[in-house]
Amino acid sequence: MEYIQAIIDLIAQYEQQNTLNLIYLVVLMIFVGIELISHVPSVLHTPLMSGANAIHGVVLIGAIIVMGNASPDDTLSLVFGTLAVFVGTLNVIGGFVVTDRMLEMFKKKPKGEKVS
Amino acid sequence: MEYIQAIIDLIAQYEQQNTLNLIYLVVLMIFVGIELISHVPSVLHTPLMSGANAIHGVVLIGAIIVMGNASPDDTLSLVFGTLAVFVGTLNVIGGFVVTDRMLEMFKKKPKGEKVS
Amino acid sequence: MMPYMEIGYLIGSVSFVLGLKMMGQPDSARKGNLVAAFGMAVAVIAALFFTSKGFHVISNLQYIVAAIVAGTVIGTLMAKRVQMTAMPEMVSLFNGMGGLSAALISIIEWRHLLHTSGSPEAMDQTAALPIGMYIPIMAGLIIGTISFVGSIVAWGKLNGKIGDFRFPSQQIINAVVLVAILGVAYINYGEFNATHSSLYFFVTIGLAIVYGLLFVFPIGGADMPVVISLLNSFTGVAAACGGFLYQNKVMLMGGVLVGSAGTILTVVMCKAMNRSLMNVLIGMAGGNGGGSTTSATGGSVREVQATDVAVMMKYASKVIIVPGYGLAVAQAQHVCHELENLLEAEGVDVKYAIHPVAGRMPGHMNVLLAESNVDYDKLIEMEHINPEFATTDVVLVVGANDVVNPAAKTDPSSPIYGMPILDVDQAKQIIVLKRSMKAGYAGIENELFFHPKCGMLFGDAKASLQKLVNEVKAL
Amino acid sequence: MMPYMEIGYLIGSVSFVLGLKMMGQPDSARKGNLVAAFGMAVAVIAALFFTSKGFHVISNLQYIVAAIVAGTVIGTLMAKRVQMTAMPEMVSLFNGMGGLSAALISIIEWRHLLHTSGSPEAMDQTAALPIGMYIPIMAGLIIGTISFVGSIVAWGKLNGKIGDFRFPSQQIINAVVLVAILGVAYINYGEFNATHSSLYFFVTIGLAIVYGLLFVFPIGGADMPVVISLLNSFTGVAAACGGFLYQNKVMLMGGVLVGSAGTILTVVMCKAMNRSLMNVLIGMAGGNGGGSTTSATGGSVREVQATDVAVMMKYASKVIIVPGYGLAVAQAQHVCHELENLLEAEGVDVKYAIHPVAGRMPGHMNVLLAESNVDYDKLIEMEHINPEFATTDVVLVVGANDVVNPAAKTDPSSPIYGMPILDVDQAKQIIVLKRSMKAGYAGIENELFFHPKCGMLFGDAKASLQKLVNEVKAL
Ligand SMILES: NC(=O)c1ccc[n+]([C@@H]2O[C@H](COP(=O)([O-])OP(=O)(O)OC[C@H]3O[C@@H](n4cnc5c(N)ncnc54)[C@H](OP(=O)(O)O)[C@@H]3O)[C@@H](O)[C@H]2O)c1
Ligand SMILES: NC(=O)c1ccc[n+]([C@@H]2O[C@H](COP(=O)([O-])OP(=O)(O)OC[C@H]3O[C@@H](n4cnc5c(N)ncnc54)[C@H](OP(=O)(O)O)[C@@H]3O)[C@@H](O)[C@H]2O)c1
Repeated sequence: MEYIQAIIDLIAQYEQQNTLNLIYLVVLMIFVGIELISHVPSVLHTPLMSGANAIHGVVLIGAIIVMGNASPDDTLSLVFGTLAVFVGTLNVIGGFVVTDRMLEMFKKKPKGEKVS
Repeated sequence: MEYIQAIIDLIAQYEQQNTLNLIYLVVLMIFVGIELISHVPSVLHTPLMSGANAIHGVVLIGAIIVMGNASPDDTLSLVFGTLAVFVGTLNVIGGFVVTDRMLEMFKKKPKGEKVS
Repeated sequence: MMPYMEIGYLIGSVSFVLGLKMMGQPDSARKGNLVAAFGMAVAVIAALFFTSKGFHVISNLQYIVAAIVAGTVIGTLMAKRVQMTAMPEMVSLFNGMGGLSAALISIIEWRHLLHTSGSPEAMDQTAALPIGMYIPIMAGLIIGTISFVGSIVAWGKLNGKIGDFRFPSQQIINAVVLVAILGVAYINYGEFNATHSSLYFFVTIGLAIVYGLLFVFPIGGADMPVVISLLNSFTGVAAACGGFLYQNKVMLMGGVLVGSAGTILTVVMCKAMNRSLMNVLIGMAGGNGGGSTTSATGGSVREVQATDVAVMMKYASKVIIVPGYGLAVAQAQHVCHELENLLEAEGVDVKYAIHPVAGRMPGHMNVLLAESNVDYDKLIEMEHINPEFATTDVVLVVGANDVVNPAAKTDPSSPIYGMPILDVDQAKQIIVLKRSMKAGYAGIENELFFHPKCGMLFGDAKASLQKLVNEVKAL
Repeated sequence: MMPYMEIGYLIGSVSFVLGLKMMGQPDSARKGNLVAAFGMAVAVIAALFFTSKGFHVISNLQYIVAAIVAGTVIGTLMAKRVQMTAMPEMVSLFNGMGGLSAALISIIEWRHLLHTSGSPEAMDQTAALPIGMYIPIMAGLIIGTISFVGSIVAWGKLNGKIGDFRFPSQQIINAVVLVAILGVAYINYGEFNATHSSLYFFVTIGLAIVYGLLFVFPIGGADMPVVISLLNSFTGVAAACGGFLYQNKVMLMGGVLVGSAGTILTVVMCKAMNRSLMNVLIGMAGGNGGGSTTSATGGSVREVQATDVAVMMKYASKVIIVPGYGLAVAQAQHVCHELENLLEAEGVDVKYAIHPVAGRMPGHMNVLLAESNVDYDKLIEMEHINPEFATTDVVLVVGANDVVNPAAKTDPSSPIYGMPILDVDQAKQIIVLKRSMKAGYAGIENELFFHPKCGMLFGDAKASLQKLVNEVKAL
């Protein structure tokens, strides 16, 4: 009995650790986000917005996980899940392609005349 | 038996998770460090170095942990541990005080003339 | 037992950060986008084919792959077909899709919760609803829905399909709706397992939809880039909620990164337009989307003819073109480039003066002119071109207004006071191409037009430029 | 059961990041240092009085507290007493202490490992040495030792107690020692539990000490700030090893933060001096620590007398003082301020031109002059003062050399070519205070001294300035 209690404690501790770890990650990532954007030239604002838009398409991973957990006879979940995967993919693919098109515009020696 | 195996698996998984978490933290922190320093005016280099010096005094925490684990009759560990705590404290306190003295010098309207 | 999945997620997360960092520098921006896309691909493959224990194909793979293929094809087509000038609305649409995806995930997970914890066997357990799951599910639902609805509205506004819509005390109503959402979500937690549970859940969705509409409706069409950026960061937070729910680090990292970077970007964008975020959200100033009815009073305007302007430019040694929102609206970038080529052929030195917030999105003019293949070296940024106006013979202002308004320097009561402007009044001659004496985005009059050096060539920018091209050719 | 300890560590980690960020901006720098110190205090309290399970006083508290109190008192005294100009060596000393602490921790943990896994009962287990513990222990040991020894050497060099020491093919020898360290550490892992284990361990320590000596010895005294910054980031990595060993996040975060920030800072510092890190480490160029024997050839120098200079300055309307390393060496900051006050009282406009790398550490001149209470507004940075030289009557160069050397602009073969300099030759008169015609840090001749506008006032900077003060008073 004591033994099991110890194991439960251990697992609880790990769980807690895990949550705390996530908090560390969130805090650090917020810092990173802020630092990355604060020094960006204004011409790049729109492509950056678009690039960030594509990145949050990572929600697609969540949709995939949902689909992986759905039992094959739970039709509603499957339909919604497939839709979620579809729109998530739209976000990802559309986001990256649009961003690429925008940035293509900036290709020619983007710093050329700034030096002079 | 199977049950115990499952528990061991779970713990192993947590362990692995934990290590991976640490890697995430390390990678993010490296980013943060780089981003924080890349845009710093050169007059602040020395105080920054000194401030960073004080921060790595956090090794003091390790010295404290070591002391906490040392059994009271393990004299050598106690002596070395106490020394580690002492020099760690020197690093922390000396570091912060020196930094503060350096930065005190910069106190008077540090941006005053830059605007004009 | 290598944790391939975790490694894939780690690569994904790091690529996102690296990619976003590279996107912040002009030289590496495009590569940065590819880096982020690569990270996304790795993460998706990790999710499809691996668990922490090793290789393992996910269930329902056929549906997933079908959806991904469909999304890829349609997404690529949409993104490739969209016109340059319509890109902001495209971004908004894709952003909405992300929000929708987050909301759908929450709905499915909620049903899942209901069916497991809410099943009769579980009934006797005291409200076995884990708060650590409930909060991310509901947060993902609410934020995702708001982002979805808001983005669609923003898309419609930029499209011109939806107009502005203001109502009295909108701030208060918005706040009430927001409180109601949180209240219902809270009650829902308490009432879990009871029969009302689904009802409350749907009420939450409904309120979130209403909030999304109310939030974006009153904001002026021209402020949409800022709003889209804000909704973008919302979707990031919604994705991060999924990360918490599944303890999935790549979702968490990507979501939080976008949440934080997006918020800062929003603030920075507002600053570049000399406004505060509050200002934009409350819908003050400049909400009229280019063309309020303030008309000229006092002073007289000198109208000029295309012929005269053509002569003037042909025999100038240096001409600077100042493009603005009107150039974009009139889709006059190609003919503008044509004029530039003609003049260059005559030995005239032609440059473009790019104001950072000319147009309706940052970088709008760069993107627009690049589309018509104007040489990048000819696009000179404000700080660098300002000293050059003094040696310029003719400045051709094409559909720009606020960015050349001297009130930004001289009139402290003006809403644009303090914004840096292009010093066109230093030049020997100024020619302004616009349709009328109407104001621009900020809705204020422009003294420049009454300046003795300034001549107005009225008419649609494209038509006027075409006339100039014809005249120069004819000379 | 609240995880107080973990929360304490979280607060500590976040404070470190915030603090370092604030330290990077002049306005908030001092507060940032306090924020980081606060975080450290919280983390230490968490370690002393809490575990993940709640309140629990640590064992051996009496020794720990005694050591902390002793460290606090002595550390404060040392830090408070040290002269401004000796601060870099103080930083180096404290940095060494951190390295020593990391090394001691590793030694204790190693004994611990030996006594538990190495005990007879454990002998039959197949080499029960967990690699996850071995690597951080050894890395902490090696890096900590190198940092400790290197810092002490750097401290001695800045102190003047240790001279430069070069030997042929030092690069190769250093590399060999480094490989030997890694090799022995690797063998030690394989031989664990055997009788040789402790021997290999001590050999590793010995080699690390040797490496620390070899690494820093050949580097010129004037390059020490860069080396200290590098060793600083080493100690950060050593602390991070402790974080891995104990899965302790505040150590990990603090250590990694300093490791990465310190590395970047090192690179940035090198760049400010127009050198590469490689360059500094190999000990090329400028290793002579202020005063090589290159003497003037060609051209003639105009020597001036203090009386003449005093007259010139008293009747000038604008004087700019260019302080350099010589001012610091001569400790002439106070008399310099006195001269400035005298001139100001006569109605002369006096300013200081601060070159970013004047002196021997970044910010050296700011710190030095602030010590003598020079008004911050009078310290003008290079970019801002350069345009002012043209309207200046007298430039007084006090112990500066490289930062006013026109070779940086004109001579592509010069080691300082490309470094931005103070354009003192724009002024009407230049007076240089130095002891001889010897070169400065870069070891190169300075054409400026042969310029017709330039007069040399030879002698120790403090003595010369004192003479000037007396003469101005006497006039
Ligand atoms: N770039 C951004 O990120 C961003 C985002 C949001 C808001 N803004 C704001 O937008 C403004 C940008 O300034 P701006 O000078 O580019 O534009 P503006 O001040 O909005 O002026 C545009 C002018 O173009 C004229 N115009 C419209 N359609 C035309 C057509 N078909 N042919 C010829 N002329 C036409 C309009 O006058 P008529 O009606 O008389 O023709 C109008 O006065 C700034 O106030 C900025 O703060 C910028
Ligand atoms: N700031 C940093 O972070 C840093 C760090 C490392 C290296 N450095 C380098 O250090 C140099 C700094 O330039 P700098 O112009 O300040 O100094 P410098 O070029 O080293 O010249 C200093 C001059 O001061 C004179 N001097 C020495 N002692 C003196 C005394 N007691 N009284 C009067 N004069 C005295 C010396 O000439 P006499 O012997 O003839 O008197 C020497 O020529 C740059 O090359 C920089 O790259 C800077």
